[in-house]
Amino acid sequence: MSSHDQDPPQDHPEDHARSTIVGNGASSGSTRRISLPIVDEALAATEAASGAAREQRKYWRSIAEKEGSPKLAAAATREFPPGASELPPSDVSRRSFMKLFGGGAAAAGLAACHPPQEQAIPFVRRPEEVTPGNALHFATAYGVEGFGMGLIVESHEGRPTKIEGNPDHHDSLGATGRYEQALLQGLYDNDRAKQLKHKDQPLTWRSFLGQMAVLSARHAADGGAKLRFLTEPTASPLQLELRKRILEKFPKAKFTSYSSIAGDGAADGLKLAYGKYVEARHELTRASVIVSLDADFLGEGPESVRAQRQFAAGRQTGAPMNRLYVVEPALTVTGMSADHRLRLRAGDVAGFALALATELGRRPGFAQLAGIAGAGRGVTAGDPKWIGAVASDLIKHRGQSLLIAGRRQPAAVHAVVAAINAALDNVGTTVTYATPLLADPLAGPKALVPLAEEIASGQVDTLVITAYNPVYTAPVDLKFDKLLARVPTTVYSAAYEDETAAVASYVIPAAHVLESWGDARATDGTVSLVQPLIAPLWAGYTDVEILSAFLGEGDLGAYEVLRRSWAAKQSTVPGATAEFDQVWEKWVGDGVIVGTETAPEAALALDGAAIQQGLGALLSSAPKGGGIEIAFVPDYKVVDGRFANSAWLQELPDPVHKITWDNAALISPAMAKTLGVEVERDNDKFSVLVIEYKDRRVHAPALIAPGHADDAITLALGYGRTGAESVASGVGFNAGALRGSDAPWFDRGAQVSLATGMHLFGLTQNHWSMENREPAIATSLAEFENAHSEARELIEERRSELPVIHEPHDYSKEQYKWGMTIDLGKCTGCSACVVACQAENNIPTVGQEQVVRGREMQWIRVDRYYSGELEDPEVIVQPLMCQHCETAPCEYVCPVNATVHSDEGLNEMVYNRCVGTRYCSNNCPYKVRRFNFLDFTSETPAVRRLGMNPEVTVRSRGVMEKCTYCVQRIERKRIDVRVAGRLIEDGELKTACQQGCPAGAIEFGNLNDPKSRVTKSQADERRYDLLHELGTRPRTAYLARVRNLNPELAKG
Amino acid sequence: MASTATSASTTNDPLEPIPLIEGAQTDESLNSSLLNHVWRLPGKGWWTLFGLALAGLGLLVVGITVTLWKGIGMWGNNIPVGWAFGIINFVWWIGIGHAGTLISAILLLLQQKWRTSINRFAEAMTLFAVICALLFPLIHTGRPWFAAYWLMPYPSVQGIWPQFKSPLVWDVFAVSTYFTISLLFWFLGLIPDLASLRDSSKKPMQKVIYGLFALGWRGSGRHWAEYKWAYLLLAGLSTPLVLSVHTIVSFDFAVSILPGWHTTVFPPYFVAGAVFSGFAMVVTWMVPARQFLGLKHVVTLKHLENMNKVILATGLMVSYGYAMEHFIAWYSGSQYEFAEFFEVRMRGPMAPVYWLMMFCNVVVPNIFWFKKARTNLLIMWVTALLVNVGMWCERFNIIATSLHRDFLPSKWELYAPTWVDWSIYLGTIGLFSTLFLLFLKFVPAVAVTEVKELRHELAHKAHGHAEEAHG
Amino acid sequence: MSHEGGFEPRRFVIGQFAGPEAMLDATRKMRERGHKKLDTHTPYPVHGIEEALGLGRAKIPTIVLCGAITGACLAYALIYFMNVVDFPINVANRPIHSMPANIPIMFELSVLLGGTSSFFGLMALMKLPQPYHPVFEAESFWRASIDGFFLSIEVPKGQSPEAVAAELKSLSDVSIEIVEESER
Amino acid sequence: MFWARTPYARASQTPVEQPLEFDHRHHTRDEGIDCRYCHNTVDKAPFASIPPTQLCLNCHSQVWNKSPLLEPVRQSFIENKPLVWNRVYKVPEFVYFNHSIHVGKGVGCVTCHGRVDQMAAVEKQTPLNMGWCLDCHRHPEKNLRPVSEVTNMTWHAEGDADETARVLAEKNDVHTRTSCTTCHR
Repeated sequence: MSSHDQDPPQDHPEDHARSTIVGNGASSGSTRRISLPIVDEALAATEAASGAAREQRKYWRSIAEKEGSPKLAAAATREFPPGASELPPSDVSRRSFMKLFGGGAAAAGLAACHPPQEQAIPFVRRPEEVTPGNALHFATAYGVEGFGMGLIVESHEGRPTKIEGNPDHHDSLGATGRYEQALLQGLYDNDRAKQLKHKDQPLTWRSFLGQMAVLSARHAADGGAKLRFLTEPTASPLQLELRKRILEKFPKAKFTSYSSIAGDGAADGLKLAYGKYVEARHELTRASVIVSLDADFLGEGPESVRAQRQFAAGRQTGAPMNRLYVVEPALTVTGMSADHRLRLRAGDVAGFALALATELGRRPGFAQLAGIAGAGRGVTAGDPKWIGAVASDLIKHRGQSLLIAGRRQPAAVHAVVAAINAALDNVGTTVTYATPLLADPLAGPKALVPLAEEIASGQVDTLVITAYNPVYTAPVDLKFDKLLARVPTTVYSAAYEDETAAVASYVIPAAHVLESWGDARATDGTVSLVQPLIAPLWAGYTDVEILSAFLGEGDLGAYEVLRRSWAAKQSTVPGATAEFDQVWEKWVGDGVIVGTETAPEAALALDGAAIQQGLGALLSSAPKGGGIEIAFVPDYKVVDGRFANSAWLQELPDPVHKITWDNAALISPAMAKTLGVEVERDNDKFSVLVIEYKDRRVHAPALIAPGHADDAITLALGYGRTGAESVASGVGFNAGALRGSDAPWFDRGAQVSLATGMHLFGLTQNHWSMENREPAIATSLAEFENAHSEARELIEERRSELPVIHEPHDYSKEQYKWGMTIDLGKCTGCSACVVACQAENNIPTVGQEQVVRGREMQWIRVDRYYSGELEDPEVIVQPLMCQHCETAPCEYVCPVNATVHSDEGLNEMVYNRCVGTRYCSNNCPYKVRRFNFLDFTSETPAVRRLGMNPEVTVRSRGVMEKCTYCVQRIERKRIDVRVAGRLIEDGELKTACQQGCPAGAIEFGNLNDPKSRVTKSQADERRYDLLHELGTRPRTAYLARVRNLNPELAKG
Repeated sequence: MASTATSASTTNDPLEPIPLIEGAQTDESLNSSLLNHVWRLPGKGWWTLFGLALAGLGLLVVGITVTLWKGIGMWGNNIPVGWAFGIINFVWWIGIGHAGTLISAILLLLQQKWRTSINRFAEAMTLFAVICALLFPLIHTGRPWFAAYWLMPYPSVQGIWPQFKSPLVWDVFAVSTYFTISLLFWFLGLIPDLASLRDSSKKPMQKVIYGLFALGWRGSGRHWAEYKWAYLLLAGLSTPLVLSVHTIVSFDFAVSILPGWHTTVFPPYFVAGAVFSGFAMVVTWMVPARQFLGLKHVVTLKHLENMNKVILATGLMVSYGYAMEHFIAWYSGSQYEFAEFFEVRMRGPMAPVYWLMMFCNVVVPNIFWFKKARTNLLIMWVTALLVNVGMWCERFNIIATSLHRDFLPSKWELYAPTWVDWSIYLGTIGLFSTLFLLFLKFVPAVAVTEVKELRHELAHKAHGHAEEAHG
Repeated sequence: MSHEGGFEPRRFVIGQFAGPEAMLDATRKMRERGHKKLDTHTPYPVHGIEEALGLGRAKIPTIVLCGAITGACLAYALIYFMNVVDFPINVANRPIHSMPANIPIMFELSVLLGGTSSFFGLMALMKLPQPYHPVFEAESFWRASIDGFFLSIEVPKGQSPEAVAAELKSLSDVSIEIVEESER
Repeated sequence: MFWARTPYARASQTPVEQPLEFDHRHHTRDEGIDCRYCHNTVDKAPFASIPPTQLCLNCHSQVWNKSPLLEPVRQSFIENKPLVWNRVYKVPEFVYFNHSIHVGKGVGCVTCHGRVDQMAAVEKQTPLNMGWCLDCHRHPEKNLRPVSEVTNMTWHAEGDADETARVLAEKNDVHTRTSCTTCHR
């Protein structure tokens, strides 16, 4: 026994976390990035790890030993990727690396009572900015739909470990969405395309450039008549510049922007309204009445993060609150935040828009709308009372109201909405229009049609694809895989060996954004420079490098190309007068180039007449007829499939329906009844549907979605992948198989029938109702303002002092008393916090089977409750993590002191002391503790380990874990300020969830500081404690959600 | 020279309607008949049973290996249901164990003559049940290799100690004490019998082995004088011990704040339940055993009937416990308590277990109001079996059902045991049977010495009566 | 029977009786006749043996009592030292020193020490385990654990066993054996 | 529990062979080089850092630049291959020790590392087990010194040791921290 006293090495939880790192600071060329040969080893290790793992006694041997195994070392040397240093694969532990001077330790061999001799490996040349153990932060940018969101990336010894938003960035304001948080997984992904190939033969970059040179020479002959480029929609100045230069060189060549989730309705609609293409920009801060027509502006899109912050700003009682009306078929993040929600099929939204226009048209001063509405030829939908109420509310807030139409909606709707916004004098205040920043205003599925036709008619010899995976995302009727086969040369920039890579002739491993140089624009035009945090793990190349290959500059490298182009553009940037090198350093450092934003168009005249005549045509072409409607949505987690290989996102419960590792056919309860959908296993298991539409059919498991429009099915894109992505493949079904280019977003006439068999979902929450327990309090403003209302009394009751047996511990003498507040009024349930927490705290993913068993590990659970009738429920979301109770029920039942209280009142969880009785979890009334039922960590590929947070222990099998209020951040900050000899100031210490939260719904800080934000927010009149009656005295408090109901529509 | 004491047929004793010892027995006849099953080579029956038991034991080994190898995740447990089969079986076995101590100790203190023929049997059962129970707290933890000693208060270099406010630490002390004391008690009672085994064994090898265990016992009067005291005191200590052990086990639940756990009635009601299931287990084993081991003349219907009476009594106590739980759940006015008992248990996904429990523990035992049932081997055996099932369901209800739906509906999950859960459960039954069969093979299943003593007393009494009769 | 060395074999006179009553009777008488080192050997405790052998009060109860008290105190001391003196930790805002939480363990430890002391105390008093004892030399002694009732008298030095045997014989009709401790 | 307390089990008090004959005695005592010249992140980072090869050559490109003893160093620099040292001090993976705060609050190098200036080959001087850490975390005063003296191997409090300790604790604003998360996260 005695030998165990000192925790024999093989039993350290962390052993599973070990990843190999050796710094030898060979700074590569002109850049600041540090290429760590160790990284290559990690990669090498990963290759072999799978093999080596088998022979390991996984349940107690460590990955470090795994990587130390000679077999592996051999493998490593063999598998060495190009450009790796000659450093012999020495195996090093992540943490000890830190411990010793940017060196590392190799746990040699087996558990002896005598500790093994370990190595310490220092740098040869340590880059001056690197202080081993202290993180560095670099600015960069990334975006899904052509715009870039400013990011700040935390890096430990050259390895990006955490992503935050850039506070100076227009679209981020310091927060991030789900995808940005998950970028790390995309970077350290062992499935990434690693080898440049031509027809499956490995190829060097140099010879690729050679062949491209030959190719472009041939194309130059006929001005590139048969040269085509298929790119992502982009606003990147550099990309646009390259485009311009390529078109100068190949005048007849064509560029097509394409993203399967881009909607063309807005562009066309606004063109109709204003006679030219413009981009709408929304300012929610100024909007006191917002009407969303099938627009999920809080849940998705480049503006969503900022939109949430601005929307949340208007949800504070005691100040004028904004009011949100949402018209949509299926519940969305926006829909959940609505004060009033009207469920309509996507196809009926047009009818609603016209009905609203008509209604407004009847009111004095809105005659111009009457005309437009008239063109609607009586197409109408929606409850007149509702519409009437909305109309009057809009008029009441003329000039500070806002209508937003969704990406899915056709031009007609956007045109009408533009007209209404104009009529309401919203243009210039809540909505502005600017000349498009995107290269092509039209980039939706329809944009692919002309290209397809050209290919079909053999007019394309070379197709360069930098767009994401068109073979998978393209509308099925185009049969894009067959088409590509017809093109003699296809060059594909592949993040993964996906469906498109399978048919492309040249497959070029794409550099990850964190490995790339480039630039991007925010939605207001502000430019951010994209800088790499790490040398490409596997030789990866950026779009810039591929495009410049056609300008004969492929060997220049993205860095050089970018720098040159900005050196040239320096003069265009106001205020950037200094020496270019300084300016450049500043731009790169800040992450934004101030002064590059573009002004909205002044003096735009709405052309009502044009709309009137355009409308008729548009509506006649709009989908009609009966039958069931199928509508497609970009998935909240994998978007169009590009994030499908991120286990974090796959396992993230869908913000609305709490699905993990799946997509579903969402249908209304009524429709489920008529179809005879069966539900088993306590709401986990649903019947499978056969959906037939035109000549296409898919099997899709049904999921009953309260608040869904009847006779309509909503299908999320991005699943049912067949590429060589180990995480993504086999998850869900491919809704795209129903999607045609004629109606890419929704259409009627689908046939739905029950298939045999049931489908088991990995739902993290299968109870919809609060069972009259009201853990999440929602009330109306009217109710709230009446001090004697039921809701108000409930809140009072839940914040009252409770009788105590013995005096509560006195924390007032401590320097800090940590506490948190979560504002349910602001929280939209977008779930960015969950991923942020997962990234910060090295939380493992467990896979669908384990989620079904109820063993998901995310520390934050965003609970979603329905109330009212199922057909049209009110929704409330409630993020729930450890409440850090002062009289924590979990603590007194732990037999080994593994969870106890800190002097500052944190509920501490000591992993290395935990023996895993799970008693604490049983006794936790909030059920926020998570248990490592199996070994969820040691199988993590070594390359993935590079991205783990060195400040947080990786938990081993059989250990309990839970939210710690990011204690690692507290302790590091404490040390820093104490060395500096001061106190932690309010706001300089943020938890991961707080920092990531777009809405700013989470406050964290020192309750002993009367001026701190958290103290103030806990004094808010909406504040209450969860399960307060149990006397747990939680440190986390909630602010009740107050709905700003329209009196005309308020029920009862 | 055999003892010439008069035959001890006690049928004419008005106080003993059914004899405690049947037929005319002498010390020697008792000796030979009661030790006979030790000397006799095991028959087909024993071997088949033993084979089955070993198979069960195999399951246990497999189950435990898998658990240690892959982790506790191989069980059905999840969050919220952190405890399930592991603790259910732990409580179930401990409960079963209690009857043994009760019979041997409490009945001894109460000077119940009918105890003598079954106490050895019952004590053995206690011992083996506790062994089975002891397995679970250890293997159900996430890191048994630490749990094995971190719960012990020893001066580690980490300078940290167990947390003595946790009922789990109390458990460690309670259960280990219980095991130690039961073992000593059992062995102390065995010593004289081991001596007689030593002395009546034919083969030298057996002589040596039994001789070693007999510790050189020579029935010395001076020894008997102290021995009787020691035995009585151990009994005296075991009695509160057995009560405390299940009380403490019940604290595991009562001390928590979970609806369905946080209940003050638990200690007495757990003890009653323990005796209830324990006696049922004794009957389950005794009925076949007396058949096969030829113990009919010492384990008579009277013994069985008495046990059935205890089952009836404790059954009623348990029913009262249920009643109180439900009453308080309603009376407390706590919506969580109310929901737990009247919605989750009665109508939730696990309701069948609840109703099975109610049937087995509340309805079934009442059959023992009828003497016919109390004295009919088949009926009592089936009843006993049902009670065992029912008590297992009770633990399932308390533990798994309470956990799977507690305060916040958002984290309500189903629970379903896996094959590992089952194999470990059946495995412990295998372990229990193995030990039991070995016990039946190598150790006198009945306390020979005490039966002789009893015979002597009865004979005396009979003698006395006879004299009176002759005037 | 010559014995080299200092080994002085103990000699016993062992009488086997038909039943416990006779044995008790003889024992009483022999003691009255001044025989000191008497002992009886019976398959089960015979009522009245203490009185017959003139034994005092049993010592076990005292031992057990001490054991039990030690247990309780030890438990309390342990817990107090570990959770209050050596490493006091704020556990769920409960008082560092809370008596009620100690009671279960105090009880268990007192039972444990009480129980063990009764067993091992007994062993000590009986001087067991002791595989060999001269009385085992007796031909029929094996019956002692089955159905034989014996009285053994250790013959003091200088006295002749035969005399003692005769004396015993004179009391009641018994089969008598004289055994001598064998040198081993 | 007794075994774990033996020096052997803790691998302490046994000089650790190094690939390169680096003698702390020579560098610190004879040359009088301050610890922080080589271990130069000790006061601003969790890790004191083993000097990069480059740093050795700051001097050894001038002095002893032909010495065969230093061949490995030059090799390392030329081939860009790190020198591989044998570790002497290591706390378990789940312990987050931070040099900067300890140095910053006036805990001397010698307190944990012993008289390195007297060691030919460095050896582990202290048990580095939790009990040992706790001793100091409960009563830090007795191990304090003026921050200016942290690298001083021979510093001793003048006059009343307890008084100096108290004053230093006051001056350096030293807290006793025994909350688990101080070291375990």
